[in-house]
Parts: sequence; structure tokens; C-alpha cells
Amino acid sequence: MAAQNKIINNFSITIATVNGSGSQTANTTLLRALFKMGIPVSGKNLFPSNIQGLPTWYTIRVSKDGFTARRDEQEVFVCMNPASFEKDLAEVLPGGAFFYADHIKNPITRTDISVYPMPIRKLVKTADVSPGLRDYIANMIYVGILAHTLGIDLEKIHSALDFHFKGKPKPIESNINMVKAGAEWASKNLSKSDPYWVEPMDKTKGLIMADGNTAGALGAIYGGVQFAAWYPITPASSLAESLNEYLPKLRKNAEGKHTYAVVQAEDELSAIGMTVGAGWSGLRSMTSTSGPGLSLMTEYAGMAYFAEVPIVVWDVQRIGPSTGLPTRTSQGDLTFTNFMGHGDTQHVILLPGSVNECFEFGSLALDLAEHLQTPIFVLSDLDLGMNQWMTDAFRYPDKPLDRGKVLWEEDLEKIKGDWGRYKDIDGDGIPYRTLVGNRHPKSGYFARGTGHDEYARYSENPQVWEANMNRLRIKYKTARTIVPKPIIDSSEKSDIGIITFGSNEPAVYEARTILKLEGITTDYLRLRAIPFTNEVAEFVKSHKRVYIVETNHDGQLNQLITIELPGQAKKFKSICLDNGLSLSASWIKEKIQGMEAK
Amino acid sequence: MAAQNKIINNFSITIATVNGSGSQTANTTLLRALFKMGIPVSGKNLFPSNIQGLPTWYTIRVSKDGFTARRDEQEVFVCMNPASFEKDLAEVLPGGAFFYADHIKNPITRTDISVYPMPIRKLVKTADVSPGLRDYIANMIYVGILAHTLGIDLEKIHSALDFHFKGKPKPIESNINMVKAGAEWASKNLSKSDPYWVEPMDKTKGLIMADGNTAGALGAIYGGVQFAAWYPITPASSLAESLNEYLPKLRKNAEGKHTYAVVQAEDELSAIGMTVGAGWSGLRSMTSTSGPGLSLMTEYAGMAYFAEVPIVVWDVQRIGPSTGLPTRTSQGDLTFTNFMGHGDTQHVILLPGSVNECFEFGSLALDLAEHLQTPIFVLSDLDLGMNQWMTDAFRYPDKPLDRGKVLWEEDLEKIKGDWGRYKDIDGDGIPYRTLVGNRHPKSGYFARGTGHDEYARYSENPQVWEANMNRLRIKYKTARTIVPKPIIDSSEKSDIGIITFGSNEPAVYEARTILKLEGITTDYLRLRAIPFTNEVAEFVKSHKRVYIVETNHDGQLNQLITIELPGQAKKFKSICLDNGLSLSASWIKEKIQGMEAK
Amino acid sequence: MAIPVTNTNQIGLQKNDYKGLPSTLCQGCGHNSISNQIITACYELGLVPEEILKFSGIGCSSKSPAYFLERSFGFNSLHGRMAPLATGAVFADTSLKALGVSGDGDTASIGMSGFKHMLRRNTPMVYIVENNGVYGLTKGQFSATAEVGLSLKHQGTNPYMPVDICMEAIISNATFVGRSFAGDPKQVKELIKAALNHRGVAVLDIISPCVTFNNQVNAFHSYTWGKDHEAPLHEISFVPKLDEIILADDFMPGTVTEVCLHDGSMIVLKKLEKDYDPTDRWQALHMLEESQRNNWLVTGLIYIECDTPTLTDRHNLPDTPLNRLTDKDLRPAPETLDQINSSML
Amino acid sequence: MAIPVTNTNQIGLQKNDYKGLPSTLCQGCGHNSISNQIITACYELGLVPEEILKFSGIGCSSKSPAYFLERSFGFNSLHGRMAPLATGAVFADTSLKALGVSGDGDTASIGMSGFKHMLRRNTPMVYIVENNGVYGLTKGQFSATAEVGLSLKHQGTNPYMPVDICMEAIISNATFVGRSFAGDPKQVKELIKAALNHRGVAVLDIISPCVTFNNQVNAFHSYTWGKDHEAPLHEISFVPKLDEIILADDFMPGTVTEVCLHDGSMIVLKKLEKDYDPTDRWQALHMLEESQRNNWLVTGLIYIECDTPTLTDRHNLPDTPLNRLTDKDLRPAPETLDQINSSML
Ligand SMILES: Cc1ncc(C[n+]2csc(CCOP(=O)(O)OP(=O)(O)O)c2C)c(N)n1
Ligand SMILES: Cc1ncc(C[n+]2csc(CCOP(=O)(O)OP(=O)(O)O)c2C)c(N)n1
Ligand code: SF4
Ligand code: SF4
Ligand SMILES: [Mg+2]
Ligand SMILES: [Mg+2]
Repeated sequence: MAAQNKIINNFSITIATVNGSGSQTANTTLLRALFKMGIPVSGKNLFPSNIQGLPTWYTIRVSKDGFTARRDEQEVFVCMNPASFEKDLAEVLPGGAFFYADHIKNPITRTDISVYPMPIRKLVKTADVSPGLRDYIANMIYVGILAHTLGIDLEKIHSALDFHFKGKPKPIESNINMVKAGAEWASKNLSKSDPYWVEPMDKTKGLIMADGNTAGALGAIYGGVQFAAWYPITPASSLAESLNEYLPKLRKNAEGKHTYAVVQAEDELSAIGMTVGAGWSGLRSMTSTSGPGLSLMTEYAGMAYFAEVPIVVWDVQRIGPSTGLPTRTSQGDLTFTNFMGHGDTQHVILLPGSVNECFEFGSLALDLAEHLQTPIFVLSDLDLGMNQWMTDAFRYPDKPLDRGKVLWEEDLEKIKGDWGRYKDIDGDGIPYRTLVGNRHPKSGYFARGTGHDEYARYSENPQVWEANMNRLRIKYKTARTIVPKPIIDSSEKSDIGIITFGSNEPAVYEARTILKLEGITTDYLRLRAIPFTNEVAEFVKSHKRVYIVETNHDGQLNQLITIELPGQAKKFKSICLDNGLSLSASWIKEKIQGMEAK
Repeated sequence: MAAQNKIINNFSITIATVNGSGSQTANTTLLRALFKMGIPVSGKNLFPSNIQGLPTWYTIRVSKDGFTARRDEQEVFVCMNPASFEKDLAEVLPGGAFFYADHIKNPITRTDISVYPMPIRKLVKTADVSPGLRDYIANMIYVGILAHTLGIDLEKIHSALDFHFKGKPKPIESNINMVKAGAEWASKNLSKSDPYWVEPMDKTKGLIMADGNTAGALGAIYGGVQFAAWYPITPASSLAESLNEYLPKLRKNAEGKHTYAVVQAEDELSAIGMTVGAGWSGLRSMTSTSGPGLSLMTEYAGMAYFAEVPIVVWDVQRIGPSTGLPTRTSQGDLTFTNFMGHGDTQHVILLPGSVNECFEFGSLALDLAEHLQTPIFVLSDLDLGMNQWMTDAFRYPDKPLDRGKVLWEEDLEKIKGDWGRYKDIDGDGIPYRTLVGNRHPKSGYFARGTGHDEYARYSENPQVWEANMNRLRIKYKTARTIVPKPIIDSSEKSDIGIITFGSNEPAVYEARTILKLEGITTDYLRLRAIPFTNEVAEFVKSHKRVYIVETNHDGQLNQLITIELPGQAKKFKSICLDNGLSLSASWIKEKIQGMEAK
Repeated sequence: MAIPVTNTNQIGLQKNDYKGLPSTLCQGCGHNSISNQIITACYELGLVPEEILKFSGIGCSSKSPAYFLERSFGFNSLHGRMAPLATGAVFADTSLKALGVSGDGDTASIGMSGFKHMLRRNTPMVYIVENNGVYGLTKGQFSATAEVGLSLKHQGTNPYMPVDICMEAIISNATFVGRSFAGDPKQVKELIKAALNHRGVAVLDIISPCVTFNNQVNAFHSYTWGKDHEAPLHEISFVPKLDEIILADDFMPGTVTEVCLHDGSMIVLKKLEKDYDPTDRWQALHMLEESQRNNWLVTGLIYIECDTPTLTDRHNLPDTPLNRLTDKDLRPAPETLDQINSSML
Repeated sequence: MAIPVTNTNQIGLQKNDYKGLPSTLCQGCGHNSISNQIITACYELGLVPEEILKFSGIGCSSKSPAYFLERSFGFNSLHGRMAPLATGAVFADTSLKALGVSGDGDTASIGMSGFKHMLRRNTPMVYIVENNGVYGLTKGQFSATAEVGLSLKHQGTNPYMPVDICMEAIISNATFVGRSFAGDPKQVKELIKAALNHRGVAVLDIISPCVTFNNQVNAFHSYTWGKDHEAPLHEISFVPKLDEIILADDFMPGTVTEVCLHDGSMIVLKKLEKDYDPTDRWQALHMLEESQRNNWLVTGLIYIECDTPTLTDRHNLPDTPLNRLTDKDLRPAPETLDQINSSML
């Protein structure tokens, strides 16, 4: 193929397999090898909600320009699954490449693409592995074939495998052997007719590859988390499991004692209950869950809010309502979380937009919880939480832990024990608290979810109730001033503003780039927290039309901003899609272009 | 006292007792006697969240003009409780009357009111009752004394007691004897110096006295409720307990068999779970709870929404967040209910504004649930649910039960079994369903909270998910057209509109009357359901300023209307108060007047 | 051309009429084998599929009702909440039989309360727990029935005594309690048949190994070797296809048999004696205690009691199914409302 | 002038230092009497009030922690959710003792699951159930421990066998299980003392009659006559003030005593024999079975086991209370993050 026709570092590879067949290792090895070549990549796993036997797709986007959002198009396809063959074949872009295991006997119905049958079974048989592992190791063959055909550095694949198997020679060897067998076969038998190639770059320096759940867990660990209770649920489980993995390594003290405790609860009612108990008693305390578990946490969330107990609740969102699709992403829990709990509640919500921010907010959420004495919800999602992303290396926190207003024995001594648990001394709505184990005879108080006065005494007095609620509103105002400010790019000085949040960032970033190419410049605000800080109102006020882009059905951020800025409500244009997939730049672009044309 | 100074049928009586002392009978007897005299009355019980020994107040408003809202002022006070004496004494309006049990030895510190010590203990001793019952029967003495002093007809008291004790001669006799003893003592010993009198009227004809919880239960019974599951909670318990009371009387068939079942569940998770099971299987099914229970119902509510199971959930609101004050009223669950459940939900909510409407909606909610195949939430509150109100007599339903789109054997036969559980045949978003026990071999389907196609088959397909959600939104649109329309009074053709809902009705009605006297005319809309019908938008559009009056802290209806009508958002002015008491007309009036002056 | 011989049961249906969709569970999963026995039991009993209600919670086990009785109504409910849902549904038409399939996590962890209270009420249903000691669908965390001391990769060692479903059932006054092993299809089938004929709640605790996640770290099986070659990541992406474990046919009443699971670990099953009397609640409890001490899993019909009224019995319902009653049955006469109104004057 | 003699305990505190706010429970409520015994037990043990954590759920019983140990930290949590809250809180400072008070509704109805799972974990706390068979605070509906056949006005007759808290505790592997009667203050106090000294979870099922709502229709007591004169409304507005029931001092180990409750109904208490061995789990279960059959409520220390590690033991915590650790203890060194970053290249 002529060099001028080559398409370099700018395409997507999708690998179709059966879940449970072990392709995850192969796919992440590919991803990481590309990353190690210095090429910007992103990987997305589209998997079914079962354990074995159903179709699953893994898409690697290779993008010299650093775009990492999902694309609707796939140029290179590897099909290992007879069940999805027909559909897969149909999806390849004209001019694309279609690799498939040659034991699949379906007819090839397209002539506009390059088709490469791969003798997977034959090659596997030559390998020295037990029959039970053949299916598994088979995946390494397509890695080898792709490597050869696209130009992926075998050395980088080797070091990706080394990474994956943490240096254990045996599995590294048996895997790399299969990769080599694949590459060798390709070099001898496959004549390339597609234009897709990769070439080394230097665009991944300073970056790492990680998923948001691991990052959130690490963030919490560096943020001094002391207690976590959880109940398994997709796609949140790996957050707690990362705590279990890293805490023993990172948080043993000199005597080998644990400076933390993690408890697997019997359900989410208890997971949050334990978290509240721990938070109340002075531990930096968190739980992690997804939609159904979040719903079950409602009653205790309301109590934590009202009794002012610091806790952190990670909600790694999947698509709902109800059980929905446990393995598909969404941002659909926003309004629910905002109003979560009967009675008047106003929760503080953090909205991480990158893996790195998951790390940062993992720690920040604990700070804010103790500072504000309130539950902090961190809304991540499946896409951010479970997929591998390029991201800035994690930065060691530069501030000490914020433990909030706590009075210990000596503090009480100084003020002669004259304190009230719910008294607003500083005018910021945040009272002082004491912690269990404080031996000062005036330290104790009786926490409750019932109406209480400034001294935590039960009260049914209407004025007392109102005063307490008003103080909680002052506290919410304080929250406005200390939650993370949005990321803003108003450099275009456009009439058009785009507001988005969370994992939409890459798609919106890319959409803005394409829109600009087509003559539509836009300014940008990525929200990182609720309540809204001043910057949001200013951004809205300084733009004529504001598109609010989100991954849910009802435009939930649009709803909340409308409540926040009723005077600006006419400006808002809701752009939302919710089908289990993350947004693509082209879809966003089309939408905005279409609405601008009107 | 000169006749011209008399204040007739226009004052409030507050009776301060200790809870558990049996004063409820005495107070409702007074209330009912006044009602039977044809005088408009309302009664409100302000009681603590315990069983015995704490202060409780019962206020009867006597209003020739038919105002039934809470007032901040009390003209006539009866104090039976030493613990609250000082506070009670301070609260009587200048010129008012203060009756108290003379064994309370606190000093009388006021000279601007009429003070009447009552020799309760002495009179009780003369009665022929066992010592254990003396405290209880003591309350009848103040009934007698008040009756004499205010001019309440003893005959009416007799028939009120007859009502209360369902004609049982023994208790009626012992009670009326004490009343008479009180009245007799008063006629001999008390010289009246206050201006408050009652006189018979004919303003209660066609009305009955009832509470909203009983009405809701009766409505459900006449609405053909077949299944109810519940868990005790104040202030909702009496709704389910009324079902238990009335169902056996009203819903045995000719063979003495029950055409219903009521189950006390072990908690609210199970109460709603059973309700969903019953609703799915084709029973008209309901549950009733209050805030904390509602929070626990979140997960199943989301599933009922998404699997499209008809259920009715009564939420008799008390003040929250959290356990809050279990015996104080509020309208604080509105936004929570609207968004209840993770993922994108949009619930249908009914907002009864009177006891009669509780009856009406008790039945209508079941109709709407089956018609729309979705959970219907009925948001009542403690004030409406537990207090006795004058209300129109219950009207027998004039329409047959709406059982919605159900296919039985013969229906399936006709269409040759060709149906899909979630197929939108009629374009209204409402699919057809079959019910268990249907013997047609094509009748069965597998209901689920996971993603599903038109045939209820599990699907992870993005388009299938979206199509289903879009259909649910069409269904919500259909709901807009069939939920109860608001009650509107635009006769003033004012620039000012007032929107309110639920038990605020009497206070707003009265506030409008006073405002008008002071030169501010207002139009009025009482919302009765969410989603909003067209009338709401029209009302808003045709007014310049719209006050939204509600009993919660954050102006929750204001928030929801803002989302609904962003283009009109600048018009909305939120008026809200949430301290456990129902709104008073004077407070509303002050607020509006103040805001109009600006 | 030969006419194919199709077997039909007493009501003229073929076994196919009792089947469901193809299973999406792992090959070798005990749950599949239980599904098959449900199909066979219903076929052999000659039940009408439309007269069976299927229920489940959430989990691999709770997916399985999709894989049998396709023609029956079913409800795949919420995690841990099958019991209340079924409780509400059985009122609609008491001529139907209810059959629920749940997991050990679904029942004994998150669903403990609803399970116990359903038993107290004697809700008329068959309640099968497909018990594997782990959360299969969420990839292998310990459930409340995990044996004490079980070590799993990524999970560590379970420090807690397992919840004994049968003992819980008996002290909650369940009226039919059995235990079996997915690999003993004959016994499973017979117990399901008996349970379907029981009037009241019938609990079947069926040990149903999770081939994928309940496998111990230190076992020597090649499967574990495979794991060794996998990355120690949260995502376990390789699931080898294994065969179901089926006991030899000679597992006789009164005997003990050891079963080697896929990961090389052992469980000890003891089949109840032929002359064991399952009608004595206290003896049943003693027997369970004894086998706990001996580390046996006793299989068979452990307890049965036939005289307790069921939940629906207690409600004095009409013969016509409640869900077929009409307006006439459901709305009291107008006069009654007049009476109520006049009682409130 | 005479100097008043004030009694102090071994740590120099007066009994007053252990008191709480005045009770707002009904006069005669068994719960008050238990509060008093908690006060006395802590006083006599010489515990430092600040070193006790109080917990409760929601209910009359759950209000009672406000009425003892005013100086202690406490948390009046949610209905049925005391167990998880306490479980989270005991990690903060393991030098403290946790004391929870719950009701039978709170524990055995809505709280069943959390209760059972807390027991499995051996959460170090004293868990008192003030058991009256009804929901007191919501006015007298049956709870899950209501005896079968109990008839209450407005509630009908309870058809279900009661949940036996002690049996539930034992089969969930609780390590200390006792039962007593609120009217036997000496036994209550001694059991509370023993429980406070137990390392692990200690369950005390204390029968604590609700004078207001657990009273039967057909009893002849004048109290019931009073009810008769009340309206049969949902709101029971008259609560007579009754005295607490206190047993005679001669209720000796091994004997049986009948107690007449305020409403005229009887319960039969049997005090465990002096030589009863509470360390044998299976014997304890047998004994509970036996007394169920005889309709006795056995009182005393039913079961104790001291070797099981507690929940917090298993977590290998430092000596310094977790909630007093500082940044230095809680934030790993910068190098570790560099390592992590480089492991993710
Ligand atoms: C409220 C809630 N929490 C958590 C989950 C996630 N979840 C799905 S299945 C499952 C465990 C299932 O375990 P088990 O019942 O033992 O079934 P198995 O898969 O082992 O057959 C969990 C925790 C959920 N669906 N809902
Ligand atoms: C989630 C929830 N549901 C219901 C209630 C109402 N409620 C308050 S106390 C109570 C019952 C308490 O009974 P029990 O625990 O036996 O205590 P008792 O009052 O009898 O001492 C109930 C149902 C509640 N507070 N929260
Ligand atoms: S993961 Fe385990 S329980 Fe689930 S299907 Fe596979 S083998 Fe069965
Ligand atoms: S209602 Fe019963 S449980 Fe509650 S305080 Fe009164 S006597 Fe005690
Ligand atoms: Mg399991
Ligand atoms: Mg109780």
C-alpha cells in the first residue's frame, strides 16, 4: 500500500469475543502496548451482565490527536465470536479491516473491506498449554496478528504482559509465545490491504493508565480513609475491592497494625449504616455502590444529612431506572441524589470528570465530609470507573487532611465544656463536634435523626426546628464556596456555552474541536460539584445560549441548573442521550449544529 | 356583659393537657357538639411523639365565616397541665378567657384576661367512677364548664358522646354525668367576664366530620382495593387501620368471604414489595406510609415504575428530614417523590386538598395506577390525615372501576396470542398486560427491572433501551391529560396568582379573603396532581406574579414548576414555611403583602 | 418417512413445553442442573405451565427462571426481595402454584429479613435457594453461607460461621424444609416434586457449586493453574467450561459421600436415613445440629408439617380468584356509603 | 449542719452521674425499670460514663438511652438499623464499651437482617432487646415476637409463632445470650453486668411488658374496663398510670413463677438451674426448644462462649484509637504514590 494512503494512529479497533473467554488480558495488553508506544489510546469494554458465554466487545481508540471519547465508527475489527459475526461484519467502516477466527464459517458478505481469516485453532494446537487453557491463550494469537498487521512493537507487548502479570516469568512467557506465533503467522501468510497503521509517538509521557474505581480507592487511601463498608454491585465493586487490595500494602503502621477497617456488609442498608456509625465516631468513612444500592441507602443518607454525620458515598452509576443494565453506563442518578431522602434535603455532590479527578476527589470528598459534617456523594459512572483511561499521574496531596471542627479534651477544657453540638459559632452553619472516646465529662451528646436544639436535645419546638433548618441552609451556602470550582474555557468568547460534567468531558472536548472546524466556536464549563459555585452563574450570564450536555434521559443537570438560575432558564438547551453507551463527539456535534441552525 | 360586646362564633379554644390522659374524647366531643350546632369548626391536635406524660394541645377553631385554617391566636384557653401552665397563660389573647384546673398552683400573672379556676379534682371525687378512671373522666368536667360558659348546647354534647361511644349507654351516661356536673358547677359559681359565645347556625348542613386517613381508606375500599400491605408509622398508621376496620364490614361477599387481603409487613421494604407483587398479579393494590418508610420504599418504587406495575403509595407526610418530628405536619416529600429512585424516573403524584378529596383520590389513585400501569403516589399530610375536618359528605363514585388494559383468555384468543407486554399499540405509551392465572398459552411473560424489549425479553441493546424510555415519556404525557386538573379561581382577574396544594387550601383561601379586604385581589390555583396539566401553564402565563405557597423548607413545588415552565420562571415567588405547624392565613397574608410592597 | 415419537405427559404436553430460553449461566454451573430438574419435575407432575408462577431475586441463580417454564408467568424482582413480591402475588389466584428461585446471597445476606418473615407467614410457595456460598453474578465475594475458613483469591479467608438455611427455616416455623445437592438430580427432582405438592412454604436449600468463583487458592487443579496465569485483577475474565458435577447413582439413604468440587475442595453429603421421621420439628433441629458438628451436609426431606394454614388460607378468600373479581364484587353498595356519611355527622 | 453522706463508687462517681433525663415513657413501662438497672449496673461496675457508647433504634425502648448515662455518647439511630450503626462506631476506639437498647419490633421485625448479621460478626457490644411483643410507640400493633394467639383490641388475633430472640441469637453464633424479665431487677442487673464484661456481642432478651398496648380484650381487669369506656378509635388517648410489675424476691434458680401482667394475662418464667452449663451451645438450643414446648420463658444466662475473636479483634487495629490517628498515620508516604504511578505506566 502506498505510504500516502496510510492512516496512521487514527482509528478504532474493536474485538468481539465471548465473555469468560479471557480476552480481557489480550485486549488490555494491546491497549497498554499502544500506550507504551507513546500513542494516545482509550479502551472501552462493552460487556453483558453475566459471567460466561455472551458476546462482548472491546474497543480501542487510537488517536494521534489525543481524543479518547467513544466513536460510533470502527475501522479495524477482530471477531472471535460466531454469535456476533454477522452484526460485527456489518459494522466495519468501508475500507476497514476485518480479522476473524477461521473456524467461524459464516459467509463473508462484504467486498468493501479487507478480510483476514485467522487460523486461531490451528496455531493454538501448536502451543504447549493444557487443553483447558487453549481458549484462553487463543486470544494472544490475535494480539500477535494485529501487532504485525498494524505495526505494534512486540517489545511493547512484551512489557505490557510483564506489567499485566507483575513480572511473573511463566505466564509472561507462555503468553508472549502465542503472540509471537500469531505475528509470525501473519508475517508469512497475511498480505495487508487495509490502510491502518500505528507508529510510535511521544504523547503519553507523564501519563498513566488506570480506571476510575482504582483511582477513587487510591485517592481515599491517600486521603486517610479509616473505614469503609460496602456491598458488591456492578460497576462499583472494584472500588471497594481496590481498597482491599491496596490498603494492606499502604496502610500498615510500623507495628504492622492496620490504620483502617473495611467491612463487607450484608446489604446496602447496613453498608451505609456502618459508614454513618464510623463517620459519627470520628473515622474518615466511606461506602461505594451503584443505583440499586443507592436507592436502599436513602433513609440513612437523610439521617446522615440531618444528624450532620460526615460520610462519603461513591455512586458508580449504571443505567437505570431499577436494575436496568448493570453493565452499561449512565449519569442518571443526579436529581435523585440531589433530593435524596424524604423531607427537605440538599446534598453535596462531587462530579469527577477524569480518572485523575477520581483520585483527587477520593481524598477531597473525605475532607469535605468532615469539614462540612454532611454526606458527600461522588457520582462517577461505569465508563469512568471500570474502563482504562490515560490520565495524568496521581499527584500527592499538597494539603494536610481537613478533619473539620472537632473538640478534644483540651479544647473542651479551654472553653470549660461550654459547647453545643449544633451551635453555629462561626456563622458558617458548621457546628463543632466531639468524638467518642473523648473523656471530658461534657463531651458526650445524644445524636439523633429527630428534631433537636443547639445542644442536641430533642425538641418539638417550631422555632427550634426552623432555626436548625436555616442553619443547615447556611452550611449549604458555605459548601458553595469550598466545593471544587468548574473547569472553564471561555477563550473563544463565543455566544454559545456548553456545560457538561463527569465522563462526558472527552466527547464534549472533541465535539468542540469539530464544531470549531465547521465554524461554530463554543465556550465550555465542566461542572465538578453541586451546589453550584458563583462561576456557574457567571458563565451562564455571559453566554446567550447554553447547551447542557449529559448522559441521562431527562436532562437532569438541566433541571437542577434551571432551579438554581430561574432567571436564566430560557437560555438552557438540554442535550441528553441515555442508551447505555457513553456519548460520542459526532453525536454531540450534530445535535448542537442542528439546534444552532434553527 | 353587654350584647354588643359579645364575640359570637369567631374564636379559638385551646385545651392543654398531658398526653395519655384521655382528653381526646373530651376535645372531639366539644368539636362535634359545635359542629352539630351548625357552626363551622376545625380541630387540630398538637401532640408529642410519645405515649404518655408530655404536654399536648388541642385547638378548636370556631368560625362563623367557615375558615378552618390554623390561627396563631387563641382566645379561649383551658389548661389542665401544670407543665405548660406558664407558657399557656402567656399565650391567651388580651381579653381572652383562661380556664384552669385549680390544683395547679402557679401564680396568675395576667390581668388583661378573664381567669377561671375549675375545681376539677373536687368534682371528680363526687363522681361514681373507679379511681383509675378519674383522670380520664376529669376531662369531661371542662367540657361541661366550657359548654355552660360559651353557650354550647348540652343536648348536642350528649349526641356527640352518643356518636363517640357508638350508642353504648354505659360510657355515654358516665361521661354526660361529668359534663353535667361541670356545667352545673359553672352555672352556680362562675361569673363570665369574657366576650366569647357560641350560637347555633346552619352552616354545617350536608357536611360531615372526618379525618383524611379514614377518608383515604374508605375511598380505596369504594375504589375496589384488593390488597394492602403496610407497616406502622405515625401519621400514616390510621389509614391502614381504617382499612382493617372498614373492610370486614364492607367487603365480605354473599358467602362471607373477603374480597381483599391486608397484610402487616415486617418493614416498608416488604410492604411495598408485597404491594408490587399484588399489583403485578392483577390486584388493586396499595400501601401507606410516611417519610422514613417512603425512603425505604425507593428501590421497589423504581422497579414498579420501570416494570410498569400499578400500585398506590400513600405518603402521609410528617416533618423531616430523617425521623424529624413524627407528630408534626409538613409537605416536604414532594421533590423526593417526584424523582424517587435512581435512574430517570418521573412519578405521578396526587395531592388531595381536603378530606373529601382524600376519599375521592383513594379510589382515583387505584384507577390511575391500573390505567397508567405505574405507581401513583398520594401525598397527604399529618394535618389532613389525622385531624378532624368538616368536609362534604363522601360521594359514591359515578364511574366504574378503571382496570386499564388487561388481556384475558378471550382477548388473547381474538388476537391469536400476538401481543407484547411493552408494546405501544394505542400510541399513548400504555401497553397491554396479562394477569397471572390467565390460561392462554401465550399469556405468560417474565417481568423484570432489567432492560427489556416490547416482548418483555431481556435486552442490552441501546436502541431498545431508548425506545422503551421514550415510550415511558409518552405515557407520562398521557398522564398529564388524565390526572385531576387543578382547582382554579381566576374570577378576580388579578395580576397576582397564588398556587398552592394539599392542606394549605384553607389557609390560602382565608389569606385571599383578608388580602382582598386590604385591597390586594388574587387569583388562585390549587394543584391536585403532578405531572402538571395544561391549566397550570395557562394560569401562570396569564398572571404577572405567581406566589407559590407551600409547607416545606425549600419551596419544593416552586422547584418543580420552575423545571416545568422555565420560560416563566421569573414570575415565581416562593412562599414557604416549615416548622411542624400548618400555615396560618395571617402569615401568608403578611408575606404576600410584604412582597407586593417591594 | 418415520413419524417421530413424541413423548407427552398426562396432560398431553411435551417436555419442551416446560423448557425456557437457553441458559446464559456458565457451563457446569449447578444452577443449570437445578433448572433441568424443575423442568422434569413439572413435566412429570403434569402441571399446566400457566398455572405456575416463577419468582426470583437478583443473581446468577435468580436469572435461572428464564431458563425453564417459558410459558409461565414470572417476575425477576430485586436483590433480596423475592419473598415479599411473591407474598403479594400469591393472593391473586390461589389455584396457582408459586415457585421461587433465589441465591444464598439473595436469601441469606440481603434478603434475610424478608425470607424469615415469609416463612413465619407460611406463604404458599416453593422457595429454592441455589446455594454456592458466593455472590456469583458480582464475581465471587463471600456470601453469608460461605463456610468458615474458606479462602478465595481476592477475597481472603471467610472468618464467619455460615448461615444454615435449613436451620433458619425450621426455627422460623417453615412447614417444609429440604436440602439437596445439584449433582444429585434424582433427589433434587423428587424434592421439587414433593415441594410442589406441599401446601404452604417449602424451602429447598440446594448446594449448587459455582464453578467459576468458589474455588480455593491452594487447590492443585489445573483450573487453578489457569487462574495463576491470569492477572490478579478485579476482573476475572477467563471462565473455563467445566462439566457439571453429577453424583454416582449409588448415593443411598443413610450413607455419606464425599464430593470433590471443581477446585479440588471436598464437601461431605449425608443422605437422611430411610426411617428418618421428618415430622418432628425438634428432631429435625437436633439432626441439623449434629451434622453441623460433624461437618456433614445432610440431604433429604428434613422437616414437614402439613396442618398449619397457609397465609392465603388465613384470609378467607372467595373461590373465584381475587384478580377476576369485578366491580360488583369490589365496590360496596351505595347505601353503605350513606350509612358511613351519616355516621360522621 | 449535718454534712450529707454521698455514696460514691470505686471511681468516685455518684449514682447520679449515671442517670439520664427524666423518662417520657409511660408510668409502669418495663423499659423504665431496665434503664434503672443499666444505671445501677454501670454504677456498681465503676464504669466511666464517657467510656460507654449508647445506641438505639426507634421505638419507646429506643428512646430509653436518653434516660440513662447522660454523660455518655449516644446515637438514637433509625428504626431497625441500630446494629449496623453500632458496628461502624465500635471501630473508632476499642477501649470503649458499646451498649445498645432496641425493641422487639426494632430488632425482630424491621431489624431482623442487621441483627442476625451483627451477631455473626461478633460485634463487641451489649445488645438489649426490650421485648414487649408490640410496637409501643406506634400504638400497639403486633410485633414479630407477639405470642401466637394473642388477641389485642383493634389488632385481632396474632396467628404467627413468635420470633424467639434467644434462639435466633444462638443459631447466628452469638457469643453471649441471656433472657430476663424487667420485673426481676436483680437478675436484669446481674445479666447486664455480665454482658458488659463479655468480650464480643452479648444479647439480652428482656421481657418488658407494655402496660399500655399489650393488654388483652377478654381480661377482666379494671384497666380493660377503662378501655371499654373509651372509643374504639385508632387513637387510644387514655393511658392509666400503673405501677411496674416487680417479682417477689424469692424467684430462685430452677423454679418456675407465674406473672400476672397488667391486663390479667399470665406469663410463666423459669429461672435456669444453678448447675445449668451455659457454655454448651447445643444444650442451650435444646433447652430453648424444651421451654418453647412447655410455654415457659426461661430466664438467666443461656449461652456464653468466650474464645471467638470479636469483629474488631479481627481487624488488627493499632493500640491508639483509630479516631485519634493523625495525618502521619493516615497518609502513606509520597514515595509509595510514585511507585503506584510507575506501576501504571
Ligand atoms: C440492591 C442491590 N445490591 C447489589 C446488587 C448486585 N448483585 C447482583 S447479584 C448479587 C449477588 C448474588 O448472589 P447470590 O444470590 O448468591 O446468587 P449467585 O449469583 O451466587 O447465584 C449482587 C450483590 C443488586 N443487584 N442489587
Ligand atoms: C422506617 C420506619 N418505619 C416505621 C417507623 C415507625 N415506628 C416507630 S417506633 C415503631 C415500633 C417500635 O416497636 P418496638 O421496637 O417493639 O419498640 P417499643 O415501642 O415496643 O418499645 C415503629 C414502627 C419508623 N420510625 N421508621
Ligand atoms: S458465576 Fe458461578 S453461579 Fe454464576 S453462572 Fe457461573 S458458575 Fe454459576
Ligand atoms: S406505650 Fe408501652 S412500651 Fe411505650 S412507653 Fe408506654 S408502656 Fe412502654
Ligand atoms: Mg450465590
Ligand atoms: Mg416492642
